[in-house]
Amino acid sequence: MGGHDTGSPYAPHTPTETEQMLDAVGVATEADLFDIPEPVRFDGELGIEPRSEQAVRQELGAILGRNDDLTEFLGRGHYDHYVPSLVDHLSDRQEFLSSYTQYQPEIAQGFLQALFEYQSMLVELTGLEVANCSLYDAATALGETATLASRVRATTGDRVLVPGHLPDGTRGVLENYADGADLAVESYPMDDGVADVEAIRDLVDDDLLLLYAESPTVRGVIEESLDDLGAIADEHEALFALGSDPVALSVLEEPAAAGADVVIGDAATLGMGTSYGMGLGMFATRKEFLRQVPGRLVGASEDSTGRRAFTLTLQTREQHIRRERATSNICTNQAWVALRTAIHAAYLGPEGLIDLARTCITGADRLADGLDDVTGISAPVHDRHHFREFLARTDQPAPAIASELTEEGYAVHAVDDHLIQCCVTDTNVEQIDGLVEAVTEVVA
Amino acid sequence: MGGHDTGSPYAPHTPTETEQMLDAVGVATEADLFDIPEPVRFDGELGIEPRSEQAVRQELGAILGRNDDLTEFLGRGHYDHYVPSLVDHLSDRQEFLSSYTQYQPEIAQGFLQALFEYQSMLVELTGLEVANCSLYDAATALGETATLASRVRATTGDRVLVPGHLPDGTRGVLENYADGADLAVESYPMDDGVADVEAIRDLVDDDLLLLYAESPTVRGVIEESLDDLGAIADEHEALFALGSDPVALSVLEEPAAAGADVVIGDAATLGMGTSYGMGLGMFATRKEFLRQVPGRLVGASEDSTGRRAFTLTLQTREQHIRRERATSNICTNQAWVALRTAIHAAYLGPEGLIDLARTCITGADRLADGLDDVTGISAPVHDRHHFREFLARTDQPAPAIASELTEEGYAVHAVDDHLIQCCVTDTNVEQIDGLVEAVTEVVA
Amino acid sequence: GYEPLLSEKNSREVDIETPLPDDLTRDSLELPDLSEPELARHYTRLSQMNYGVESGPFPLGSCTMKYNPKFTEDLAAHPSAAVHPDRPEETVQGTLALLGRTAEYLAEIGGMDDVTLQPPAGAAGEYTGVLIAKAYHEHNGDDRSEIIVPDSAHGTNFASAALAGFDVVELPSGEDGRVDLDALEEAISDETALLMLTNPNTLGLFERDIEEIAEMVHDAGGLLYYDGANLNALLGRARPGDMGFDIMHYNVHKTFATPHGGGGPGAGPVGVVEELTDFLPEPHVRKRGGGYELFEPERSIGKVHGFQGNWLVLIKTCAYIARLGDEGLRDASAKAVLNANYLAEQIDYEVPFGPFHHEFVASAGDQDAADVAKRMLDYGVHPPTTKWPEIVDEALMTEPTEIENKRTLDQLAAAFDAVADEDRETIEAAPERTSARRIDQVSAARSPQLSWQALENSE
Amino acid sequence: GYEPLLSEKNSREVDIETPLPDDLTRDSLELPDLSEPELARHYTRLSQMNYGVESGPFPLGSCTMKYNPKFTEDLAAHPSAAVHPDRPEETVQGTLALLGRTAEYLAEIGGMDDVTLQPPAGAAGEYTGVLIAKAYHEHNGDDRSEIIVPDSAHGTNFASAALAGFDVVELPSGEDGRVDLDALEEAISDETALLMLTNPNTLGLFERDIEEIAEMVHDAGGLLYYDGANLNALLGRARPGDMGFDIMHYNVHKTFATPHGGGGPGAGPVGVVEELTDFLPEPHVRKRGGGYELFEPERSIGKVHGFQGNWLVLIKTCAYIARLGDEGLRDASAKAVLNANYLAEQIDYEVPFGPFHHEFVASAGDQDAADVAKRMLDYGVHPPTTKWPEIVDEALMTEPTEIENKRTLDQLAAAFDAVADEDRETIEAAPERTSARRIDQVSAARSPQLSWQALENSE
Repeated sequence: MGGHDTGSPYAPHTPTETEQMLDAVGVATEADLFDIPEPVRFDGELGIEPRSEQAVRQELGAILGRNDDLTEFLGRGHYDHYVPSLVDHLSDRQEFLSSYTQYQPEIAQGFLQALFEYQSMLVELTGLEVANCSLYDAATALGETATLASRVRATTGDRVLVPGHLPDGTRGVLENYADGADLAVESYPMDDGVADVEAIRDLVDDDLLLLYAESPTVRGVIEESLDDLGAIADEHEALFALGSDPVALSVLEEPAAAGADVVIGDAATLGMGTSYGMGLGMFATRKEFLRQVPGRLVGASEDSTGRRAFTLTLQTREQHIRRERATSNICTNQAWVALRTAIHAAYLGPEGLIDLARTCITGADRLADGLDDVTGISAPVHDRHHFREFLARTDQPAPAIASELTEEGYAVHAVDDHLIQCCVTDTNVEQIDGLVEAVTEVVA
Repeated sequence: MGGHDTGSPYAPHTPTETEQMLDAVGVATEADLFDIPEPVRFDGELGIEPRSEQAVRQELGAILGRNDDLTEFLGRGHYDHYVPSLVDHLSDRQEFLSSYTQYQPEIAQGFLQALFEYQSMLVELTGLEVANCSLYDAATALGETATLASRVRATTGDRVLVPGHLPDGTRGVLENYADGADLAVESYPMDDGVADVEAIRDLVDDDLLLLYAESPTVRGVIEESLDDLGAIADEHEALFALGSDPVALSVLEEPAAAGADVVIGDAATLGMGTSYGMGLGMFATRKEFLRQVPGRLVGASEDSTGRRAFTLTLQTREQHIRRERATSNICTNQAWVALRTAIHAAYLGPEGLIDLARTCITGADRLADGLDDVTGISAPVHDRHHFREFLARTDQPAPAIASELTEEGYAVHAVDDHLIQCCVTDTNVEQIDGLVEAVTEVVA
Repeated sequence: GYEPLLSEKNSREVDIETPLPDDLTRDSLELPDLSEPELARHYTRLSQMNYGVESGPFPLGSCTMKYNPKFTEDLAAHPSAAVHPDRPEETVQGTLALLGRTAEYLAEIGGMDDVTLQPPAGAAGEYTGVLIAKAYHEHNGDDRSEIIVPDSAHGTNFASAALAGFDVVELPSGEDGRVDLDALEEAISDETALLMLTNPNTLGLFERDIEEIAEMVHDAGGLLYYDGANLNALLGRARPGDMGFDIMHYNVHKTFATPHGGGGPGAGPVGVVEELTDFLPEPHVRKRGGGYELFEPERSIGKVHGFQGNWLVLIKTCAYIARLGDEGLRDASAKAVLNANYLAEQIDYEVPFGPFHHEFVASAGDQDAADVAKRMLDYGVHPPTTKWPEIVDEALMTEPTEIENKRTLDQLAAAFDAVADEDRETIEAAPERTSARRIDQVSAARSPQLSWQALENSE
Repeated sequence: GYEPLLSEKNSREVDIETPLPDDLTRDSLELPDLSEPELARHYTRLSQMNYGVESGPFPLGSCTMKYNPKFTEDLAAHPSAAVHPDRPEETVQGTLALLGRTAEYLAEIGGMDDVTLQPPAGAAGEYTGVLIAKAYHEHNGDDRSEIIVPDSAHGTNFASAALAGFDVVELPSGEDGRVDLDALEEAISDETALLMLTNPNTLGLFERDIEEIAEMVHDAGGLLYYDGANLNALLGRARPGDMGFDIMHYNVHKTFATPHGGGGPGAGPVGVVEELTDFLPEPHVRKRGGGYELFEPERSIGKVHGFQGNWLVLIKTCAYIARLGDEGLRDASAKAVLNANYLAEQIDYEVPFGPFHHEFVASAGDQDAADVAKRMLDYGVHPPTTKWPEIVDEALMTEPTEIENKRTLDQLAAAFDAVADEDRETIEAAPERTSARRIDQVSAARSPQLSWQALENSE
């Protein structure tokens, strides 16, 4: 409230100060400061009423309150894990939250070290040598992977092969990136929820630029043919990229061991919780592609006293220096989410991460078993190993079931006329019985 | 999760470390560390299941959720004002929240300065020269005032006179303090919501030790005879103490000008919001009583380089040095609440505080007018100036009205068979019309 | 390390205009007037000049400076927790249930039959306990005037007894640092209302004769009070109720990790044995039907807080206990005691007495303990409590709590030992690396300046 | 200023045991293994080695480092905001309503007809805008290959154009630091898909010829893109839509005070004129009946984010705009421009060009601008952006924003002037008072060590 009583509450000028400053500048009024030709000046009203802090909180809080209170069994690329309170409290410290990109590393050692630690954790989880310190989300990371492939591949080639089940959102983002780089995106067939390796062999040729697989797939199936897929890409001097996430990677086969050249995915599965799709583009790759990596990299160096210190590095890859020849246009990224992811991962530690992953395996199995016992439902559709989520076949129309379940307070995906998909994590594992009961009622 | 997997999540020892440390100490097991005779050892179970952080949040959150969601028009000593988000975020910084009493001032300058600033704001608001940096609440502050009076009064005397309307809680606390100091607590009569000055004149004699008045009174009436009351106390060489709060003091007559020797009240009306009666005992007095003040005092001094620095001072008054001859037994106080109060006051600034006080005056008037228009209600009962709250007379039984109002989502006090009391602040002023409507329905 | 006062940054005097008549209002109000960004920077800067538990080791003896779990703050900030104390019981069943559960937890941990949550701090708990003892004796027609307190006890024990109108009988410690039974025998009389004991005591020593002590006091018609300051040493290992204590308080801001907030708020719940439950403060919570209700115990001592104490602190208490459970509580005491013993083993300063539990009192020998503390600040750690209890020369009373581990204890030991090796000039000149250098406390007390107004007037 | 890495404190390798067959799992996982108190101290310590807006002045040019109101964080943490993007529309009416309102606010502020909130950052907004231009021209059967970008533009403009497959035509600045109309005339052709402009430009200068520029581009069949990085200069004073811009992005983490979070997340909503609304990304929000629905615009460019962008950031945007309203927004731009002008007036360094708005670019003259910045750190302030735009020698690009006042600007000016008076050795040796001294960036890039694994291997 201090300073002046009208105008921006975050501008501290008293009327007297404003006068003094206008005098010092040599103009009579604030309006005189603006060198805007009369015809393009705006003299109208925007029509936005100012409100007190209390009023904004009440009003927007009430709007948000219109969201129904549902227990979500939703996944398909956006996953909810319990975020420890520590993550909120530490990441909300203004020194982190209100800081800028670390262009002055001498006063940004804290954030730089946290990002370096984030990168290091991804190195451990992926088995690859290099991780950047964030892209926007899994979909844009896939787009960046395609353009990386087109930059690093020895021979020509423009075919980007992706799973037939890739969600529309991811596919859509990839199409746009591919379009700018003159690449062609094609789907490869899936068989029982995983890549159809033989079909892929038939599909590929020396124009293959990038082969992309996911494990777990968007249908929650753990991909069993990663080694084969890596080998296929290798045979054609194409890149092999894997989509996953840090929780799954805590227990699943190390991507580097399966020949992955790039690992992407949503790292915000740790650190963020459900946030309407807001994510954190994970990106790790081999050292040989280092100078083609998109996004920011933090490296260790020394200060003038010889002490270890951190800095953004290899900035010549970036748009503010390389401009149209940059490896990406990314500037503002998701650094603060990466900080949260790192804190969450560190909070869990190796045992905690593995425990969490186990919950995602056993929870999904338990729910699938429960649903399978319901007359009119068979689950899981794929007789494979699942992580977090799975499909269930419904005798009755799936959209109607999903819709009726919202009335009972539960949200599941209706992915097809007779397919629903459910996702189990630590945040809803206690509600499995409730969901099974609700489904039983709904299909009865 | 790090360290060990069982036991306290906040003890970081790995099993290996524990072994090493036991070795270093020279014992075989943790149990060997305890020098407890067998008969008083506890080998049973407390029966408290450990839970994950997520589970505790869910479980206790659900318990708290059993509180009804009511719009409160409640006051009578515990007041709700909107606490700006800034207060939460700054006071939650661990350097404040997780620090101890400032026994090592060299690494506690931040909290000491904040408390010094708190004291200074109270000096401005009360007009008295000295404020301490917190007691528990308004009631214990009144108790401490009585014992202060018995220490500083020149002549003997054991009579403590308090308003007839003093709430039971405050009175009860005072009685206990008075009992230990062999003082007698007596009520003086009220007339139309304020002190009956003539009756008090008749009541007092040279045994008067302390005369206590409130403005606003617990019934929300602004006391108009403070000067007279101060004079009466003065005539009998007794102390005159005033109960109020920082919001009211922003606009009401300066207590020192009315002859107040001590000003007490709940300073948490700023900084805390509704918190089931958790408060902050405000305490300000004249400089001459400085060495008899209860509780902690922060003073300005210098460090060895001559720079201004702050420190707890006059600690010889306190229990850890003076023991049974201390001015009070208080040790842990409400320092962090005082920090919040100071931030809130600074956030509002003088204009904001006055604005807030105005809302408390006009809001109460507006609600009283609204209720007075309802058939079967007359308000306010006292034809006087009100601050925040007032009494309304009801034709129908007040408890029934209050009870029915909770069904409509509103809480008001039922203070007598046919009296309700309502309190208006910035947090419920927008709901006045809703309450009037609800009352209209209930009494219809 | 210097930040101007709010008042030095910008103040503004505003004339008062209200609907009230002028004679009821002040003329003007002058207070700091700063914008939100300016305030954010001011308090951020102040916080940077303050040391908390998350800044590093905080082994302040008798203060149990544990890590304060963040999630308990979130629970205390739960919107449903913001209720008024005058609400009808049926509308605050959540609050009452949580209070009821907290009281049950504490009763179980202390081996007590019932617990009041009203006292807003440890000293208030002591005072409550003393009032209960007084009421009990009075109810029995037994007017007792004395309370016995060991010389090594916390100052609050003496002050609380005096506040309730009792005479304090000081009990000298025995040569082993514990209660001297002969001295106790001498101190006990038919005026003895209460013996107040801390166990383990402030030297970290368990009062091994506690059963005999209890018998002596009870035989004389007195009651036994347990000062809960050191309860962290015994969690799940021993219970005051089982030792013969009749009344006890809990320092939740110590034992149960509610934050100390730079001096408070804490809470000082008081537990009593069955015989004393009728004397508990009012209102008291109890189960009724499927819910909870408030009632006034039959012979209640009345009130020790205007409402019901520090509610938000109690939420954190309950959450902490529920998080740890039996296993966690037992582990907390084990690690707290292990840490104290390990640290004592590592440092060069002499540690008399023993075997100790959650804390030990080292002697700075021919160094001044206060100087040692100041110098430890330069090594980036919080020093121990100094010069108390007086039974140890130049006492360094050290309580690392369970939150440190070998690494941080070794760092702490290194800080102790570095100072132990330093000469007098160095430690007298300390601290050198803090935001403020050594502060002159003598002149602060000699000419007190307690407000910015006082500073301005003195200029 | 030094804190060990998490991995140096304690690591643990754990064998993987799951219900999965071994060939699907890794053998073990080795990661840091620390307790909650240890982590709290680790990140607290790291935060202490980081400078934020609440640490002091942060006049980083082109970055609009405003104070981030705390209450917007509380709203983003509202439990009802935690919803999954695949929820049925009717169950997330709150989210859709808030998105709808935010889009309306932004459209009004920019003078645009509709706004997409999907782009997760400013550069993503640029890219979205470029895709819209591309789709528009393609829809018109007009295959255009070039995008014109002034040499003083943000690097992202060039990169975003290239990412979408366009050739970049660089436009040299005129002598007055603005667009040179002759050069523009020369650059424009029937290959011109888009002209991307920042206005005020990176020198803080308003492109006075904007109407003529717009006419030239439109006459050639091109579209005009507004880079919103500097919109804070114009809030409520001028609107890109009124100047002839067809597409624009908003940097909400600049103009609308959502925190920059050490590099993000931000959000880069894109506004378009009526003619282009059919090309917006899908899904798009619109009102229907009493509520809101999602739909796919007829000629949508598709997706630029896997879901719907940085939702939590958008909540803060909406809250900030609602808090300020017309009056506050207009005041923000007034004070931002006043501050830049006042500060430029106070400092000794030469400030070429003008009149500028929210930022100015001073020249360090014969000092090295990067050294000047390092030395300013020693005076406790964040330095300006340096060495860019290149049109000014040794540029010090300075944007104080509206959150500073005369006091803090005077402090900032004092820091500038102190450095201006210092000799080369001093500034080359800077910083001296920071937690890390000058860091060797050359060797960091020459032998990159990007993980603790790399550090361990190199030892």
